[in-house]
Order: sequence, then C-alpha cells, then structure tokens
Amino acid sequence: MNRPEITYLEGIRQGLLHVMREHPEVVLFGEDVGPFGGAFKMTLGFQEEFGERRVFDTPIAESAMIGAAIGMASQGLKPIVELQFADFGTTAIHQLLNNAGTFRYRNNRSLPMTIRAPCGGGFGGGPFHSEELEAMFCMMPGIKVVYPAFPSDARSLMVSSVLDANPVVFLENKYLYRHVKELAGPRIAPLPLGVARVCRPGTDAVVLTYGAMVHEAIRAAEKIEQEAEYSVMVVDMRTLKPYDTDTIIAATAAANRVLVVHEGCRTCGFGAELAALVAEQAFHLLDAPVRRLTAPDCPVPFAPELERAFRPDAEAIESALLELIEY
Amino acid sequence: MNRPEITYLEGIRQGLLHVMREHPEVVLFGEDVGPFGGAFKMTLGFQEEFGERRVFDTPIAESAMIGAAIGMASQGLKPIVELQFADFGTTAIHQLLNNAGTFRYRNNRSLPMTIRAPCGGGFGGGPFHSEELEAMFCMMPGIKVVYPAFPSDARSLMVSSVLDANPVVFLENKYLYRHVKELAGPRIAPLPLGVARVCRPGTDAVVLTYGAMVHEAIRAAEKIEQEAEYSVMVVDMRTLKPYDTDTIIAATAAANRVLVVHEGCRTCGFGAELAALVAEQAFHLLDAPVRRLTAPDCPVPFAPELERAFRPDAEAIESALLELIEY
Amino acid sequence: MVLARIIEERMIRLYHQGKIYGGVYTGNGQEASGAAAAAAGAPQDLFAPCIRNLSLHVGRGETTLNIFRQWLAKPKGPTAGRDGNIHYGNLNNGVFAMISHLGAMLPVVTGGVMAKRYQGIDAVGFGFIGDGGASTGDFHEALNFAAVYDVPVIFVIENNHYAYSTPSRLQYRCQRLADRAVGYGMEGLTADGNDALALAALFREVADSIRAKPRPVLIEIDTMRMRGHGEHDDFSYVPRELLDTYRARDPIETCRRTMREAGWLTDDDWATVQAQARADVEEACRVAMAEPGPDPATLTEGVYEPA
Amino acid sequence: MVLARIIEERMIRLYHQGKIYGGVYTGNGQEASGAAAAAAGAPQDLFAPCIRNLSLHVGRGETTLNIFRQWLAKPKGPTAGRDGNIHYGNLNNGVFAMISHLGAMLPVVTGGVMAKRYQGIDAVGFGFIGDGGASTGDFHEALNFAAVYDVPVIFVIENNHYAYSTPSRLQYRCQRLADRAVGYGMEGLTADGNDALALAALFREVADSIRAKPRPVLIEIDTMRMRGHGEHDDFSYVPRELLDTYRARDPIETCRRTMREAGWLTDDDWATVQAQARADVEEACRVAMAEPGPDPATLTEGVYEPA
Ligand SMILES: Cc1ncc(C[n+]2csc(CCOP(=O)(O)OP(=O)(O)O)c2C)c(N)n1
Ligand SMILES: Cc1ncc(C[n+]2csc(CCOP(=O)(O)OP(=O)(O)O)c2C)c(N)n1
Ligand SMILES: [Mg+2]
Ligand SMILES: [Mg+2]
Repeated sequence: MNRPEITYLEGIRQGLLHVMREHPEVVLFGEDVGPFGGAFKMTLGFQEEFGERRVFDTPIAESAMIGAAIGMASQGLKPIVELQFADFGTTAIHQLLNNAGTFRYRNNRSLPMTIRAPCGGGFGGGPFHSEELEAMFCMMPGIKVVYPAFPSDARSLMVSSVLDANPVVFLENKYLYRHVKELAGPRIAPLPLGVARVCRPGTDAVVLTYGAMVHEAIRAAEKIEQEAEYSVMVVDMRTLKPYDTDTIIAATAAANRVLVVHEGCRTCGFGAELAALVAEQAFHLLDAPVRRLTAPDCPVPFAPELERAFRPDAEAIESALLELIEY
Repeated sequence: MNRPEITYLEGIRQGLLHVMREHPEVVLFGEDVGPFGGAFKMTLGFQEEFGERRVFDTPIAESAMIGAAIGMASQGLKPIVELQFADFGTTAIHQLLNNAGTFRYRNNRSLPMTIRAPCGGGFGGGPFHSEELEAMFCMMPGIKVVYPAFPSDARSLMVSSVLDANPVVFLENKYLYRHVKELAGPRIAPLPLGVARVCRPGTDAVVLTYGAMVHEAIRAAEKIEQEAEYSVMVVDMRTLKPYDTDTIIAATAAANRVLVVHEGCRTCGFGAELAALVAEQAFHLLDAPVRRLTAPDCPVPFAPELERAFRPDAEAIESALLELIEY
Repeated sequence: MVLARIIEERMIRLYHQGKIYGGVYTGNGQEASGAAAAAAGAPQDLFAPCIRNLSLHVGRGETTLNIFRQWLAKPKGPTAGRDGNIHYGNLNNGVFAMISHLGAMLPVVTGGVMAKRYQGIDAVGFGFIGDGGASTGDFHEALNFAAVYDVPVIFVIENNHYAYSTPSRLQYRCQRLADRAVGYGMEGLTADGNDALALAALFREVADSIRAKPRPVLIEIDTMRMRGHGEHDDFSYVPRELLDTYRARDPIETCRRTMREAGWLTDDDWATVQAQARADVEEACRVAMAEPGPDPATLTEGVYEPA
Repeated sequence: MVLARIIEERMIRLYHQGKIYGGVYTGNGQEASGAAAAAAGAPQDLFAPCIRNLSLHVGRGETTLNIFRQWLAKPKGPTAGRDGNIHYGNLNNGVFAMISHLGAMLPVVTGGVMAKRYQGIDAVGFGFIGDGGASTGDFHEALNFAAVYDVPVIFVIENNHYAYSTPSRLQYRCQRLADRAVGYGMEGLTADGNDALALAALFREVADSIRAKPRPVLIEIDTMRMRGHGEHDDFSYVPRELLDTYRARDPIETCRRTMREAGWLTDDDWATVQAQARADVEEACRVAMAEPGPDPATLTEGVYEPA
C-alpha cells in the first residue's frame, strides 16, 4: 500500500488541491499566493494548474480581500482567502464579524467562504507574526472555526471547510507546517466539522487542547504514563466552533480531571470557554477544579528565552497534569 | 446639601469635563464630537469650552483616530477617542490589539489613552449598533477595559481611565445613558480601576455581572428576596480587565452558587472568563455548577420581539437564579 | 423616485407618530442617483446601496409591501425583522444588504462582479458611498482592488456636503472627491446628483463602456440631503441657504419639469403617478402593520446554513 | 548609509551562519531615503520607518551596539528582546517602533506631530511606506487625516516595484503613486530614491516649507531592494536586468561619486569611513553576542505601566 508520510503543510495542500480539482467554483487568492506560492509555499504550482482567474495575487488589503470573498460567495463561488499571517486579519475584523458573520442571518442565504489563517508561534516570529486569535474568531456568530493538529485531519477538514455553506476561519499552526508528519494514503477521508478526536485514552485526567499543543500534550501524557503510571486522555478539539460538547463531557466522565491547554493568552482565550463549559455542564463529574494552562497575558515575545517561557510545552503540561491528578 | 440626580450619561460627561478642566494635556476627538456634541450629545459644549485644538471632529476613519491617539499619547498628551458606536471599532482592531496594546512592552514607555465605546442594545439598534465587544477587548494584552453601570461610578472611572498610564477601552452602555439615575454630589470620589462593587449582599447565590445587566440582576434579586426569601448578592465588575479576583472569590465563599450574566453572546464572551476563573480558583466553594446567562450566539436582532428574547432581563435572571439555588 | 419619496414621507410620519421602532434615515432630496442607477443597470448587474438609496431598491423591483415589512420589522420582510430600516437587500434583484460599517460593501460588490465575470456573465456593479464614507480605509482598498483586476464597477460618491454633522472641510481637503480616481488609475467624473435623467444617461453610457471594456470608474455626484442624518436630527448645522439652493433643484421636480417640457409627461400623468404611488404606499403600510411580528422562538434560526 | 550597509551585511552573514533567531530583512540598495530623512530632520522631528530604513535609525543616533542587541534579542537592546530585528524605535530620537501591520504607523506619526504642535513645538514628521503598504486602508485614512488638520508630515512612498513577490502591476494601476496626493489635496512629488544627497536636499526643502506652513506632502521615490524580501527569499521573481539597472545606481556609490567629484571626499576619507564602520560593527557584534539573553522571569514585566 502506498502511504507516504505527509507533513501538516502537505496535508493542507492536498486538501486544497483536491477541492479545487473537483469544484471549479473554488477560487483562491491572497498576497503572493500566485507564482510565488505564498509565504509558506502552500500554493506553489496552483496558479500554473488552475490559471490566473482561479488563483491570484492581491494588493495588501485584507479588508478588500475578505469583502471581495463575501461578494463572490454570495454569487455562487467558494472563495478561499489566504491571510499571509493570521495577525493581519485584525485589520479586517469588521468584514468577518459584521459582514460575513451576519450575512446568513440577514439574507437567508448561504455564504461558503474560507479564510486560511496561519497562526501560532514557536519560531521567533515576535508579537506580530505569532498570534493566536481563535477566541476572537469564535466569538463571532455565524462564523465557524477549524484548527487541525494532524496532517490527515488538516487535509480532510480543509475539504470540509471549503465545502461548508458558511464562512469558515481555517487556522493553520505554522509551527506544525513542517514539524508534524503522518502516514496518509491518497484517499481523503471525509471528516465533518464539529467532531473532536480522542488522541489517546486515559482515566486519570484529560487534556482538552488543539493545534500545536496537542502534540505537546501527547508527549506529556506519554511521559507521565511511563514515569508515574497515570493514564492521561488527550482530546484534540479540531473544530473550535461549533465545538464538540459531547466528547468533552464524555472525556470528563471518563477522567474526572480536566486540564485545558492552549498556546495563546489566558484572559478570554478559548480555554475560558472550554473551562466554563466543563464547569457548567460536567460539574458533578469533576474531582478537581478544571485548570487552564496557557500563555500569560503578554504580547508574543521575540527572544527565544522569553518565548520558551511564554509558550506552554510538554514539560509545563506534565507539571500541570501531575498537580491536577494529585490535587 | 446639593446632591441632584444625574444620569449615567451625565456622570460620564462630568468625568470628562473634570479631567479636561484639570489636565490641559487631555484632548478629545471623534466623529461629530465638536459643535454637534456627538451622536449622544455627550460632548455638547465641549468645543466651545476647550477650543478646536482640544476637541475636534474627525473624518470617518477609526484606524486613523486610534493610530493618531497612539502617536499623541507617546508624546505626552492624554487623548480620548470617541467611537460613535463600539461596533465601528472593529475596523481598527489592529490599532488596539497590535499597536496600542503592545506599545508599553516594546517601548518601555507609558501610553495613556482612552477609547470611549458606546455599546449594548435594547433600543432597536440592530446588529451593527448594539454589539457587546468587551471580550474582544479583554483578550488584548496591554489594554485595560472599564465598563461602569452607575452614574457615579461612570464619573469616577472616567477620570481614572483618562489618567491611567495605559490604553483603556471605556465601555458605555447606551441603554443606561438615560435610563439610570443616581444622586451624586459635585465631588468626584476617587475610584481605582480593577475594583468590583458589591451592589447588594446575599448568601444563597451571587450574580457576577456588569453594564446594563447589573440593574436587571438587582431587580431580579429584589424580587426573589420578596417572593422566595432567598438572599442574592449582586456584584458589578466595573473593570473587566484587570478584573477583581478577590471580590469574586469572596463572593463565591459567601454565596456558594454563582450565576454569570451578560448581554453579549455566549461563546467566548467575557462570562466564559469569569466562569472559568470561579471554576478554577473557587471550585471547593461551589455548591452548584457556575452558570452563564447570556445572549445566544446570534447577531443582535432588530425586531423588538426578537431582541427581547435575545437580551437577558430581570425575569430571565430570576428563573436562572431559582434554578441555580434549587439545584 | 416618486414612490421612494412617498414611502419615506410615510415612514417619517410613522416615526413621528412613534410607530416605528429604531431610527428613520431617508434619501429625501437624493432620490435621483438610486433611480438612475436602477434604470441604467441590466438585470444581471449588482448594486451596493447606502442608507439614502431607497429609490434604488424600488427601482430594482423591491415591492412597497416588503419595504414596509422591513421598516416595521415583520417576518415576511427581506430580513425577517432581523435587521431594520434601510439595512436590507434582495440578491434576486442584484441588490446587496448593506452593513453599517461605511465602505465595507465596496469590496463586496467588487467581488460579486468578479464572480459573475468568472461565470461568464457580463455584469457590472454600482457601489454607493457618501462623502464621509470615502474617508474609510475600505473605500481605498476596494477601489484599488477593483482597479488592479479591471473589475467593471461604477463607484458613486454621493457628495451631500455633510457626514452626519461633519462638513466637507473637516472630511477631506481635495478639490473634488473625483480627484481620487487618478490615484487608482481610474477615470473620475463629476455630475449633478439631482438630475435623474442626465444621471441615468451617464450611468448607462459608463456601464456600457465598462461592460465592453471592463474597468472601474469613479463618479462623484453633487447633491444634498433635505432632512437630518436621521429623523432624530434637526440638522440645524446645515445653513438654510444651502438647503434652499438644493430645494430649488429637487430631483423629482427637476425630472418632472424636463419630462413635461419634452412632452413626455402631462400634468394628468403626473397626478396619476402620484395618486397611484400614494395608494400603493397606504395599502402596503396597512397590510404590513397588520402582520404579526416575528416569533421569538425563531431567534437563533438561520445564524448558520445547515450543512 | 555606509554604516547601515555594513551592519546589514554583517546581519546577513550571521543569518546564513544560523546565528540569528528569526528572519533578516534589509534595506540593501535603499539606504538613501532613511539617511536623507535623518539628515533633513530637526531634533524635534518624528519618524515612522519601515523595515528597509536601518539608515534612518543609524542617522537618528541609534548606536550600532543597540542595533546588534536588538537583532540578537538582548535585554539591553531597545525592545529588550521583546521584539526582534527591525521592529524597534527610539522615542528619545523621535523614531517610532513599527508594528508589522503595514500602514498602521502612518496615523501614529501624524498624531505624534499633532501632539508636538499642540505643545508649541514646530516638529514635522516623516512617515515611510512601501508600494505595497500604500494599498492598505490605513495609508488612506492617515493621509486624509493629516490633510484635514494640516499636519506637517512628509509621507514617503518607497517604490521598489515589488511587495514581497508581488509586482506593481498587481498592486496598483495608477501611473505614479504620487498621483494619490491630489485626492488628499496634497502636493505629490517624485524623486530618485537612490540619490541620497539630492533626496536630503529635497526633504530639507519640503520640511522647511511645511514647518513654516503646516501641511502634509506625499513624495514617491523610485528605488529597488537588491536582496530578497528577507534573507530566506531568493527573489528569483525579480528580473536580473532590473537589478542590474539599479546596481549601477547604488546609493552609496552614487553618493561617493558625487562627493568625490565635488572634492568633498578623498579616497582616503572613504577608506577611513569604511574601516571605521567595519571596526565599529565588529566590535558591536562581538559585545552584543557576548551579552546574556533576557531572563525568562521578566517575561510579563512591562505589559502594563504600573499605576
Ligand atoms: C466605519 C463607520 N464609522 C462610523 C459610522 C457612523 N456613521 C453612520 S452614517 C455616518 C455619516 C455618513 O456620512 P456620509 O458617508 O457622507 O453619508 P450621508 O449620511 O451623508 O449620506 C457615520 C459617521 C459608520 N456607520 N461606519
Ligand atoms: C496589513 C499587512 N498585511 C500583510 C503583511 C505581510 N507583509 C509584510 S511585508 C509585505 C510586503 C510589503 O511590500 P512593500 O510595502 O512594497 O514594502 P517592501 O518590502 O517592498 O519594502 C507583506 C505583504 C503585513 N505586514 N501587513
Ligand atoms: Mg454625506
Ligand atoms: Mg515594495
């Protein structure tokens, strides 16, 4: 069987290629996505394959990009916008929150469009190329938010996102682009939005997380299992909006101790939503307070010494888990 | 003694007048704030009193307004920007999150500036003139967020916000502008940011809330006390960032049941942060799950029938409290 | 135009009778542009109106009944009561529902036209903006974006000299807003915003031209709103002489005069048109007012399209 | 200029030796504009540089040592390791620390100059932006804002024909970006971006003029970056002939030639300047590299100013 290893970046790329080959109404645009293939070379060769009308470079104008995508989606296309970095999406929040997010409600019409947003840190990007803005996107009614952690999931979810009849913000963790690999055959498994993945079972605690932290959590869980003989479940949320309440509650029922982890800042981060949900709907299942392990409320610092302290990792997750289990 | 009743709007206005009279480095600008006095007439007469160099109308350009305020604050002024509606601040999120919020950290210099943002619904404003964006502002490191519920607090907090050495988003609930009155003498009591107010004591449950919902919660608590003889504490957060953890924990210790209420949407709303905090740091004090009563994840609807269903009110708070107390 | 004027007059009455929820914003005195664009456009064309363009909605076929339903927040109206007053569209007529954020609809109509062109449909777009809205970043991004891809959109700046209370001198410093066109590599035209017939001819000429040779064009039109920003506003900041000047150039009267002089419209015709419109409006108002409001149980229906 | 060139060459070497964390972005080939602005500005003036303006930082007095500390993320550097590479400023020298969001600093320098003027200080501002950054909404909002209040800012568009890989024809369609000036009621000038001496004279003339009679001015300068967007980029999308054209007009060589011809600079002087700069750079690099990195315990210090 032909199951080569693919990276996270390659997973997304395969998803994009698949959906563009099958659906001529899909177009893709953004800064430098044409001949150059994008800042991360995600779309290298796309313009050659699909032509300049389907894949094109834009001026530096995020609001115009997202606004134009709204217009296109309203007329039967399925546009994909690549933000060069998620951070620059902050210049166009009104187009997402107010324009795209309310479109279905006001017009009673679908609006299939996808905003690809490379996010996250861990590589010396500093405060303006490393942001985790998922909570900002998740607070927008009418918007869906997807954030895969594995190459195969990224591939499947990319297809599902583009074909979804609603605006989807598709978060791509830049650190994972080339740091995660997975065996994956040529067939793209269908995977609906809104379904979490239990990455490993466990009964002493569960980590609810997503993005790059999934891999850190798995490492931490493996280490704890070896060294302390505790069994730790790891749940990758995969879709943040709508999120998978059932899996969260089932996981809480199985493990009774919940640690929420993300690499973005703490206050009003997406972890607050997960913790609040658990505290509200699974209170009686809890043997200990639901804990959040996140970055502090601080811009993403540049220096490696600072960013290492800023960004949770396997070690920090391990300590938090031990503290939680031994609470 | 001369203690006339002042409205919430008058409270803010008095705070502004006070701080501008005492501090010549305070300037105020925004759309229509000059001769017209602003969309809500908050600054009527200001240009006459302080002149065109201290109070001036701007083009419709929120990003330029906030960006210019950053430049001014960096050079020793204390600018106040009036957004005509908080909703329009979504065109300039990058100026707040990325530019103002990170300024102190990158430059090791203070940045005293205040963004006044009239927010909230209840008056037929529809999806683009009623938004509650406090959670979006609270997730920004380096930004403080103030949201008063009473005229006297609004007055004091306006002064404290303008004099704070950091960027402050000052949320003004439009519904309260003319709907709340309070006796208030001419002396403006000093009130630091970050301190919640216990509006009424209680031992059977506590409502953590802010803005217009404070008044709804008080009404609900009074009714419950009369009809069901439960005693309900109401806490007005007043400052959302930094928020007052001590008062929250003390309140939880006293009442053991916590209801979080806000008029904005549920997912990733500020209520998630409060609920997560309680669940994390006051778990052992809880006799019931911490509950959130919020608007649903939906654009703010226009029709009064829909908005009434959208926005929590005293009645909804009362039912939620009874359910929580009798849990 | 006549119908739009009469609808708005009815709304104003309802407002002052306290029968309308929320605010009332009208295009009184500015009816020419919307009517002209509707007349100039082809069925496949796309339009992004602003708050003063009721005549465009009417011209593109929105029924008077639906307009009253919208203003009275009824479930059968175009937004089903979810949004109010002028915040609606009808994509079946090619009309986008505006959001309040000024400028934000200009890239939307641009993208819409790009999609149509991609599908082989020779649509053009009309994007409306005010003298104030032209200060937004979105205005700039959209015009430049349309220019780069040669998207056939007519961007119409309705310069009515005020943005709410803010006069032009505090909004911009260029001679004419049409001067911005050269900075996008576009043609920039100016026109009388109160002469509907001339405007329709101009729009048609430009639309034909850009349909054949796709590219955006900027047209600044000179006009004046004859009422406040909304009905809550007494617009005492507008000099009365300025209002008088434009009152003498009322778009409906101007049009009527031209047509009468050309022999296209008799006084009888005019009376009939007026009477018809009034009857239509009264009927629509009556029907809409009698309809029930939306069911609160439907509050969160339709936030998302089911998968 | 010379120093900036040599500093950057050193950074490039460090980068390719794997000794720099994060990316390296240089102004190689574009040193004239920053140096000219620094030379033209008065002590009280304010500057908002972009990523290619190291020569401005140097010209405004940032020490070579601090620049290396910044690039090497050392706690004694201007951002104390909290931000990296060209993301720093020095408000004591009137230089703002840029954020990455293109265009966002243009209203900041505008507001800064407004504040100075309010305080009675006759400052002017210099705001830099690229041909790509001029497409952002912020560019438009800032220029219009400055125009309305007659704020004396020189907005400099450094047109180097590419925004990352995107050529001008996909960025804008106007003849010259200076054509945008008329749309703001400003003067719009164009100049050779590689002739530092001429540029300094122009900047000084314009600065004097707007200092006396406050108003913004737009100047588009023609230049070319001689390396990739960053050092990770092989810039194979740039035609080699284009690079050759600009290589022949290297700003440092151009300046040197003029000065030599005028008899202001002997070959010996030149050798001394170069040697001095090299020694300075080597020393700064050595010292900065030897300094310890920031203490992780200080991570969240300084997010807020204590009350
Ligand atoms: C981005 C943004 N900021 C502020 C507002 C509030 N606002 C609504 S209408 C208006 C004035 C608009 O003036 P103009 O564009 O000239 O249109 P006119 O009302 O004159 O037709 C303002 C400031 C808004 N809708 N959008
Ligand atoms: C708002 C925004 N969008 C995207 C980017 C990513 N980005 C960084 S530099 C760059 C190209 C800038 O080109 P130009 O303005 O011409 O400056 P140059 O690099 O040529 O000096 C882009 C797209 C950004 N920094 N800001
Ligand atoms: Mg106007
Ligand atoms: Mg460039």
